[in-house]
Amino acid sequence: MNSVILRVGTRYLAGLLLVFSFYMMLRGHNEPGGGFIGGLTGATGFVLYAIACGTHDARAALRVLPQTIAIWGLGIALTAGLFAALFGDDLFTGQWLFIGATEDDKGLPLSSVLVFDIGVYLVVFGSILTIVFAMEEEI
Amino acid sequence: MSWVLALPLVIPFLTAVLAFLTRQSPLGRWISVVGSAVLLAASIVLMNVVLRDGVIAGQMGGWSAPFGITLVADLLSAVMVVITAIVALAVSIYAIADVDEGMERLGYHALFNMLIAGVVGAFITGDLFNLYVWFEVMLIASFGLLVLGGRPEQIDGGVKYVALNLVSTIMFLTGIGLLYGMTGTLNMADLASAVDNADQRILTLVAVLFMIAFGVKAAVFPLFFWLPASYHTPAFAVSAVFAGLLTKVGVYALLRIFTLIFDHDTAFTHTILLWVAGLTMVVGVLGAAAQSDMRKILSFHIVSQIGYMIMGLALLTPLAIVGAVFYLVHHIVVKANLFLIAGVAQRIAGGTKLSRIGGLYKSAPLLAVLFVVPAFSLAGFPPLSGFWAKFLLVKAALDVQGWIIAGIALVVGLLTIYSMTKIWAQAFWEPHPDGIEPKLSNLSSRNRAAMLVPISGLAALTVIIGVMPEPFVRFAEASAAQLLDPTPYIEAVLGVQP
Amino acid sequence: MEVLFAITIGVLVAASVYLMLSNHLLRFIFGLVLISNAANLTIFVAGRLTDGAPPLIPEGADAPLGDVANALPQALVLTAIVIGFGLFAFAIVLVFRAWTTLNSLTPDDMRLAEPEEAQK
Amino acid sequence: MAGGFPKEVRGNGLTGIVPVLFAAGLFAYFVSLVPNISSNEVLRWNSAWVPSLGIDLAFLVDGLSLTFALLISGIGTLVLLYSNTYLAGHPQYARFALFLTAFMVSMLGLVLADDLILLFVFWELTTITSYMLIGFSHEGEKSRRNALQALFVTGAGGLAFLAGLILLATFAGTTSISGILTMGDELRAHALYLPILILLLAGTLTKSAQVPFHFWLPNAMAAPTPVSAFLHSATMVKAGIYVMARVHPAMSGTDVWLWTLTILGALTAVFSSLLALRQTDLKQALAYTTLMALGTLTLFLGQESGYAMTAFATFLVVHSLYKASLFLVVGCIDTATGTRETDQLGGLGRLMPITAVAAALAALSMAGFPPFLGFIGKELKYAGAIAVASEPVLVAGAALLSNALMLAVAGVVAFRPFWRGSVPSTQSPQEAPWQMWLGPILLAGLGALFGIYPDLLQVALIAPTVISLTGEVGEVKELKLWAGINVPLMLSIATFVLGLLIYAGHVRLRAFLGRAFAVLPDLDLGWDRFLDGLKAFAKWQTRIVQNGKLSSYLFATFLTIAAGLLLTLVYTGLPTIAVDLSDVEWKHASIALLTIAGAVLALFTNSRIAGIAALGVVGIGIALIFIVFSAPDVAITQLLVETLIVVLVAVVMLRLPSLPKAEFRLSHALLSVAVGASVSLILIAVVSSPLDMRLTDYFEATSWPEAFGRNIVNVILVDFRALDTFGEIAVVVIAALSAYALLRTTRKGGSS
Amino acid sequence: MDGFLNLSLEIGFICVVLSVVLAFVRMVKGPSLQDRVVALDFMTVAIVAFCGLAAVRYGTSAFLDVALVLALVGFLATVALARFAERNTFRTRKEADDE
Amino acid sequence: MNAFGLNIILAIAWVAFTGSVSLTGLITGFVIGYGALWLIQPLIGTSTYFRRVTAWIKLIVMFHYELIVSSLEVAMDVLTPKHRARPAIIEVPLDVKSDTGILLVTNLISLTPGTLSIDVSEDRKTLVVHAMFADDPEALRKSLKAGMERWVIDAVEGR
Amino acid sequence: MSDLIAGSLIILGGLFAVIGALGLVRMPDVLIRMHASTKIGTLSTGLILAGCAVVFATPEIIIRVIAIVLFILLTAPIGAHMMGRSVLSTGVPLWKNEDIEPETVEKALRDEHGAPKPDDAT
Ligand code: NA
Ligand code: NA
Repeated sequence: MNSVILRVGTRYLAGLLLVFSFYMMLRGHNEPGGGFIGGLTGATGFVLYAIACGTHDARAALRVLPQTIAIWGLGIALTAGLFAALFGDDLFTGQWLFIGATEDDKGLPLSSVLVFDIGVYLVVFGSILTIVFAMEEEI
Repeated sequence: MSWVLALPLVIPFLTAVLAFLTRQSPLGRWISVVGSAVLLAASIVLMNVVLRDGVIAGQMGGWSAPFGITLVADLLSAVMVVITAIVALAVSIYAIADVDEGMERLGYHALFNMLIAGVVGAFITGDLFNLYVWFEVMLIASFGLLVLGGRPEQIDGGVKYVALNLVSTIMFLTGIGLLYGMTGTLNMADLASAVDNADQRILTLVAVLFMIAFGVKAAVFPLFFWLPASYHTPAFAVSAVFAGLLTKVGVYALLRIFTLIFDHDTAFTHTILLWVAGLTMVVGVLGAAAQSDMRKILSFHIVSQIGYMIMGLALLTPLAIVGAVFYLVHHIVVKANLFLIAGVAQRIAGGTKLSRIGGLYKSAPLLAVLFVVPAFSLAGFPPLSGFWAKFLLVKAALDVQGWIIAGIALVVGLLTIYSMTKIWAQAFWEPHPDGIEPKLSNLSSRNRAAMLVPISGLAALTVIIGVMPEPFVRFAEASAAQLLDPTPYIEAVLGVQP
Repeated sequence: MEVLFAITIGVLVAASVYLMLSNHLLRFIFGLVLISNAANLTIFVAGRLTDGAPPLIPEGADAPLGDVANALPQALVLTAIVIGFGLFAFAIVLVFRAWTTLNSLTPDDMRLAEPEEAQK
Repeated sequence: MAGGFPKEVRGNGLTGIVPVLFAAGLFAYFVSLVPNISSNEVLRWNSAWVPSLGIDLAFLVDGLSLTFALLISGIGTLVLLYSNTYLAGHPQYARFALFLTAFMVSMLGLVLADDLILLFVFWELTTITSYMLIGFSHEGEKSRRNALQALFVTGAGGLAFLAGLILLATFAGTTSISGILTMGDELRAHALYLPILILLLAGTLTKSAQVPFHFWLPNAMAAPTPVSAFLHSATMVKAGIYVMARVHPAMSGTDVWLWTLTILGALTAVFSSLLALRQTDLKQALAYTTLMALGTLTLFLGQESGYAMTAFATFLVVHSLYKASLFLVVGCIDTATGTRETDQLGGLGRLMPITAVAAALAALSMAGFPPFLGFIGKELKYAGAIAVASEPVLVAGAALLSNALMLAVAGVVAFRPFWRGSVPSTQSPQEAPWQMWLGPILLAGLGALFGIYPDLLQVALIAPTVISLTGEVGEVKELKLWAGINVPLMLSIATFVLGLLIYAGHVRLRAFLGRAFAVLPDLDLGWDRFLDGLKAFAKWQTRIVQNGKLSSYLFATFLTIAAGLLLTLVYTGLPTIAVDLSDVEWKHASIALLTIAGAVLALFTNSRIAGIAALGVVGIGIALIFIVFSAPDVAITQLLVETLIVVLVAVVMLRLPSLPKAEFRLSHALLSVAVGASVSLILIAVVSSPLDMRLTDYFEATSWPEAFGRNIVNVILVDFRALDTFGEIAVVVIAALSAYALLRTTRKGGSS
Repeated sequence: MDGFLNLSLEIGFICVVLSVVLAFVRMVKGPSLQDRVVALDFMTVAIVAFCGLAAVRYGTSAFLDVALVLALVGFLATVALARFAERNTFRTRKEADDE
Repeated sequence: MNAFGLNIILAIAWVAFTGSVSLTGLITGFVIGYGALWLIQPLIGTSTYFRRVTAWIKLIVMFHYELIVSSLEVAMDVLTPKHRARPAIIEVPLDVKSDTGILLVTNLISLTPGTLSIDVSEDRKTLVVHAMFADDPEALRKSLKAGMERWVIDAVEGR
Repeated sequence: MSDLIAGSLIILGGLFAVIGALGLVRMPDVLIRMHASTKIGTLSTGLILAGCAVVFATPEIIIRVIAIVLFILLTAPIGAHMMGRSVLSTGVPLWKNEDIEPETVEKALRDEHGAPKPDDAT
């Protein structure tokens, strides 16, 4: 799309969407958001990129094949579920580590649940881009 | 305990991920084979645990039922998982010969293993919405596999397949919503008792909705159109696994929920099922009689045979359920195998259209033997597996004075013989129209092994079930007992209620 | 309240069924999107409706304060929406391929897999 | 087989010899059992097979089964020996021998089985193996057709038979045959008696090719001659007879039994012997005489008297001996001369003396001349007929007529080719090799031997068989060549006279019969019609049901949904509905209306863009519903997905043509409304009663304390129901991979 | 929350919904592709406003998250459709030229 | 241009001093830090930084003023029965160079009712604008250049 | 007091929304309609969100509101630009009073010269 305005706008928007999507993902456990919403938002950024600058540039910016991202996401989500096995728990049992937890504060939570959500993010992100890029290229 | 349940689900997913990452190299196909073998091992472990301990349940995420998602395996689930693994292994070996590199690079092995994962998930989940999710995994993977290769007739078949299956999916989802709205729960064991408090009239309506949704999946009359429209179009490895497994998931789901949840008005629901069964058998078999392509004949026979299984469910006597379970297992092995054989026929004789091929009996006697076993088993000849399946169902029908349905079952059996011998006469006996000799040695030795090993294995299984039916019948009996009295199932999921 | 939306769902379903029956793949796709929405809404409505109280737990509390909306159907609907999107994406690509390979969007004209028998 | 005998008879090596030795071994084994049986022992062998269904691998050797076993294995040995030469060097001889041996074993299993289901297993195995044997010359269209015909007809009977067996087992509570045979009185009085009888007869009559199921048998002659000899005269067709005999003790003695068997037997006997006379093909003629024999045997089984039973047992043996012999002789003639047409044959007696002797012996036995066993058989027939039948005149008349006809046929088949006229000039037939004449001469010779020394047979087999049938030693009648001047003898003489007259006039008679039978329905043609009709019906049905049109499929599917729900509604009655619109705010109503308006626009527009925009409106409306009813996560997802849908459609539409104008279809509209209305109605009914909130309460209580999340929806997604979410992302990945694959194959134009 | 705020919220809702209805009218009328897309775009922005109103009305900021996402991605549909319109014309012409 | 970075550091330092990690604290710290930097301006030579911040503030204020004023103008046209618009498509030569500048100019022109940026030429030298009230295209062109574009150039490109 | 401000902002925003929509319906051609909808719509949303910020008056909400408004300010004109472009390139018939210099239009359409196209040619 040879629109200067769109291209320039995309430069800002794509980055913004990507950052915003991480934010949406990370806060998802406590506020509206989460892996899906994050992944969808992040993908939107690159969809915009593809529309504005073409899939060639968008793929170059992404560096990795989107379907590879998606399948890695699936693998990560699965690993997050399998992680519980190390502790003798059932599949997909959340494992939590609270860094600097005190009596009344839970500190900074790290959890397999978050890893799972990251997996979800990657899957949604990668999958949508797989479809959109391929469509753009075939049509 | 829960990992015994979780592993059969996890393994194909892991396999799919690994196979996809290695899709550009031949490693992918070996990962698929090894993954299927490991799945088989895991499913046998599962089966052993179930045989030893009875129904087992695992609470995923560690959340107790009915709050989290429960995986459950009773005998039926366990055997379905085992048989799925067997078919998966057979087909992934066969795929070495049948699936070309182009398809592999597009992710055939990943899609295939995801399909298997979906099938396994559907068999072992104890949660209705989770069942929906696995149905979708299976469905979307089947979409991909069906059109992989992109030949025009695949696309055509795909359109019909996709359109009709989507309708079913939506019905299923709607049904879940409604059932949740009535009972407030999704856990199937929990639903079994929760539905007692609901308005039974609405429950019957919802039951019919589920019957239709699963009816499409199971390909019963008058909802089966997608099957004959599409099953003859994809790669043989694909249509074999479809033929073997996909419709059976629908049958399994019907068996499960119409024994566990919707057993409040069997006089109504199961009478409908009986009609459906009879019509499915007849319409399917006549459809087959009208075809002249090997895979189309086989496709219509899937429909027809589904009728038998539904008949077992509809009669709802212990023996009938035994028959349904036995039929289910038998049919998966036999039908998958017939499609695999059709693939070999296509390779060496140049097609599946009966008028365009021939001479296989003379030139490829081994293939002829391998065909006769599943074909005559399907037709119900003793002492092959299909005979016992049919015998059990006909006996069950006669035991309850179901003269008409028994008669239908027998006549349809006869017409099945007709179709199978049509294939036999035209593809095997009749000389090849082009005068060529379709020899197995025309295949490369690698392809020959990859194709004939799984076919022989499945044929052997057919013969084993036929000649030594006792363990299988006993198993089906135990399994039917669990279905008809779901108390152990419910207790395994929810814990023993005071 | 629920009744109102139950009726809405009925209209959506009716419209989508009509579209799906139209013998045109693009209309079918439209119908598909509509009926997916209707199904999602069915789950949502069946889980009962609550005004203006999202199922969130405020800081400092252990549980939601007061009555909040039923969270479970929301989670189910979210899942269903995403699944529906996956199905839709495939379906639209299939429609596109149907057009490019079969040169038709009228499924009744697609007779490759099930060719018309020669009328004797 | 034209072209004479092989110059150098080498057989087929080991594949030829091993089956012969195997069969001979079996025969020897059964011979070794004769002493036990003739001393009225019953041998049993039992082993569990499917105990959970009460099915055993149970075998029983008594007079009846041993008689059959001896005939099967004995004739089998000779036929295998014969075949090894007859088909010497045939590339598929191994298969042939395998099928023939397998058939023989199945047949033995059938007659020895003491379990109903086991019996059926062998029954069907004989069907399959005979199918393979009839279709042995599989490259010929006729062979394949005839093989299918035989399979289909006997298979049909077989399935009825199975139903009968199942009912029998259900009645008895056991599948043990000997067990069931002790329950005759209960069975005959039981309500299931008639269905069982009908179903069993359906099986036995088709298998035995009795009128009106006889049409497949002559066609089965497409098989190589040894197969015809073995299957279609000596053994398989007698499987039906065997079963009738087997159940005789438990089921005979009712009027139904008597009249059904008598009438059908008599009909078959007379009708088929007339048909036999009509034939000019030797094998066909023999085939019809086989039918005549089967009819006769059935006729006897209708009775209960000792005479009838003795006659049955004797004639069974007689017939097997001479018929197998004659078939093999025909094979020799065929091979030697290249034809089986009676009119073209003659003068072979000089050139093939041994074959001629065998033929003569067999024919005399067949014609019932003393001192052959055939004579004794015939005498017993008359005796049996007169002694007990309620309508002796009818039975005896039928027997007389058919016997006379058989005599004539024997002359046509076994006398004329050898002793009449001279050899056609083009042929130079020579004597068959020993492997081929041994069988005929041995079998025919036995007919003579037993005729002269009937006691041999009487003690060894006939008596035990009759005991098997009647259960009483006293019922056994003596086999005698000379029983004094009595009615049977008179009838015998009448038979000779009549038979010779027929033989003399058989050419003219044949022409007459040809005209007469033209009036009768041609069942063979009927078979073709039936098959064509079946195919046409199947095609017609399939054209309607599976018409290749997605719109019909969808219509049917939605019709099923609508009809299913509405009919259920009629059945259940209207569920309780509480319509409470009091809490509806104008906002809700307007959102609902907006959504509906979007749907309606999507429905009616002929513009693609308007359609997409309308979908957008619906999406927005639904998002608004999610917002108003407190589902922010869902609303966000809905809006994002809606946006992506629009993007995807916009991309794809670049290549798609515009929408055609939609035509209004009332049927579609009605159906749509029906589906929509039923969904609405059910949903309204569902929300009319309160919802059990256990699950949600639990999630609300544990979301923060145990799962450390404040957004309950998200906690459900990633923790409580993480497995769902995992499956869901799997769906997304697969959808992407599938769509990708589908798009990428475009360029290559498809692989595989 | 006093009466005036409630009243103004109610008015706000009425206005926003009314504007959506009016936009729908334009969408139905068309006549050009762009008219319809502009109407859709307007609706999207109206939803953002609606979310703001809902946030105030129900006293929860969660709805602002909806607005946030929509504000960022809502225009994507417009862009895609606009591009479709341009390219479609271009293609139609090109195909006509080719023939 | 490290002044902005310095300002951020000061803001973070403020937060550290007060010990309250919050947005309010951060903003307060930023404002106070800005003041401090302004005071020591000669010391570190950050004049452009302050000028541009001022320009930004001016841009924001003027943009909102324009937005409201011309919205009212359009609203009038919408509400009055007669259309008094004199629409036209005009070209405006562009002086702004940077990407950000172009985006801002076009966006701001679009957002102020009455004008709508339709396209920027590929050489980035011309802006195509649709104007609702273009009775005098030349005057409009001038006002756009002197107004919106000027403010943007000042804020973004620091000239 | 804050409620008064907030209420006023919300009412004002609402009124602008209606005006914008009215413009969408009433104005004579698509480009002029875009003026009405895109911008007045943005303004109205901004006003309503401002009211929202006043009501909550917490930094988090204010930041969020500012972010929303900024996002709209960033994206809405881009969308409008794309639409405007396509209007010219697809040759949507415009109002008779429209004053379009032909050469300007030519310039606006560098690659895609479209024949007049009233709709998507249904
Ligand atoms: Na129940
Ligand atoms: Na053929």
